[in-house]
Amino acid sequence: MNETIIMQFPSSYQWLNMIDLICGEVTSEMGFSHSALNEISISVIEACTNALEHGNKSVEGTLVSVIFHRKQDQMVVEVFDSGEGFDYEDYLQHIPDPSDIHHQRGRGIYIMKAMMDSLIFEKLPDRGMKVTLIKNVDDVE
Amino acid sequence: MNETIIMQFPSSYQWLNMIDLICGEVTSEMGFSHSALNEISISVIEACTNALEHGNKSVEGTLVSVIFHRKQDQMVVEVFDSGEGFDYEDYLQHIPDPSDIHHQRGRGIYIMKAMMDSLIFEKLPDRGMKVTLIKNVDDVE
Amino acid sequence: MKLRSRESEKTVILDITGKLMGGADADEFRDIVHKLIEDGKKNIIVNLSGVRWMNSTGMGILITGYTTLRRNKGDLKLLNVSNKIQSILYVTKLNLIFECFDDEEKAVASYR
Amino acid sequence: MKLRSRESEKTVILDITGKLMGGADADEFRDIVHKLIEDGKKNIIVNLSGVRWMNSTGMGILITGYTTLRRNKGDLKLLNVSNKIQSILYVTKLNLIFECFDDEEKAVASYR
Ligand SMILES: Nc1ncnc2c1ncn2[C@@H]1O[C@H](COP(=O)(O)OP(=O)(O)O)[C@@H](O)[C@H]1O
Ligand SMILES: Nc1ncnc2c1ncn2[C@@H]1O[C@H](COP(=O)(O)OP(=O)(O)O)[C@@H](O)[C@H]1O
Repeated sequence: MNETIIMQFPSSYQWLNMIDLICGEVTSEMGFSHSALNEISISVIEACTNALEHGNKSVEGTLVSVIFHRKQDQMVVEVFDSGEGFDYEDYLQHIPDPSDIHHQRGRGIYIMKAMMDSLIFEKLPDRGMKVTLIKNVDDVE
Repeated sequence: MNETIIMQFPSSYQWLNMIDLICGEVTSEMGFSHSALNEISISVIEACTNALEHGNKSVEGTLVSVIFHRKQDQMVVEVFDSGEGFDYEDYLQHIPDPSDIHHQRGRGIYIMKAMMDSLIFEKLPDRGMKVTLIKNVDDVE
Repeated sequence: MKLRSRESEKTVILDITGKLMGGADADEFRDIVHKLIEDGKKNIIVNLSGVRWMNSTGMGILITGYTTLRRNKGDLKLLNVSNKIQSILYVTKLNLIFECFDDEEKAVASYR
Repeated sequence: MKLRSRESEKTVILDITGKLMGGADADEFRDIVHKLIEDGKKNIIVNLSGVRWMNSTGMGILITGYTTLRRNKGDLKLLNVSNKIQSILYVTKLNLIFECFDDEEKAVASYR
């Protein structure tokens, strides 16, 4: 079954609520349980927050793209921005402790890693980042 | 302000609820009143129903695309399918009476025309239809 | 579409939740209406409190139920119609066809 | 984010509705916390019943409020945390930092 859903929106926080609604609808239509649904939605929101904020630097005219698809036993969500990317290999070695209250920021990637079964960062050939979030089907009810 | 939202989904009824949610979110973020919001959502759902059902004939692998944007004083929604189109010029001359209970179907275009300020059908150069739904800003609160 | 059927006095209340928009829903609803008529149950109330929105195809499903019941000396009335569904009823003038209620007791009483 | 402030006994309850996710929200929330501290009001309850979800940036806004208040011998406790927000608290272990309540009376009583 072809179950690809594609979404594109301007780099502004105001559209994150729409992303939350879409995640809820897509994941429940694809048969995920309620708790997996929450984790997917929270993680996709984190990825989109990073895409619009760090990637696109909230620049007018830039877009964030999100592709949802079900791949056999997995729910795969890809989030694209058009920014300059960052040194994720280094960052992933030094993810800060999320319970350290002396930092206001720096919990997004930790949360995504903890909630997803797989989190893949890629620099796109030309410009931009692609973040792939994968949730396995054993969380499906 | 760049406020273009793009959405693409497979030709299946199951995604219409998502379209309803997106319409609600996009139109309220773009500042439309609650009643305009309802009319836009109902009409976009009708256009998407036609796109997936009559246009794409619910064929697996086909997609419906929806583009929302605010154009000065107007909310513009474009709905695309990849079907063969139909003789809309003729149809628009003979829209059936929607209160005639002897017909189960045939109310979608009537409803869109009644609720939108402008409804434009176009056959795409290669294949497919584009339906443009426009709501004027004087309905904005 | 999810459909639950219950009876109150001489009427059958169909509680619909979820989507009513074509595809399998049309067949399912028609079959239920035919079954009810066979059983001599022709006073129907469709409770739409669990239906946030509907498309014109869903409306067509209700219309076919209505005409089938009327032909068999029954009726189909609507209960708890959302704003969006009400807008569709008004713009198509089908509000002149369907009796609508916000109160289940009053809907049931209307069949007495 | 929409924010309403009200008082109960010696505590201030901040009712937040809508989005808490960065941008202007961070400045607004920080300003309110500073104002409350200036006024000597340091027992804060943030009521999140009107917030369906939050991102880690929103969580960071609450953390900064918490640390600011603690430094000033106050506290910031959470009321009516949604499932999604609870998941974030658990996965980050911030549930060990924030006291959470489902019942406003109990939250207020905890400051007595
Ligand atoms: N799409 C992206 N493009 C560029 N940099 C990114 C992207 N995503 C994450 N980063 C970098 O990784 C850091 C950590 O991200 P995250 O854990 O989500 O925390 P936060 O966004 O609060 O800083 C960011 O501060 C940013 O420098
Ligand atoms: N996107 C489309 N592609 C092909 N045909 C269409 C399309 N939209 C509408 N039509 C034609 O117009 C007719 C009327 O549409 P409508 O008023 O929405 O009622 P209904 O969908 O219930 O038939 C349809 O039956 C179909 O033949």
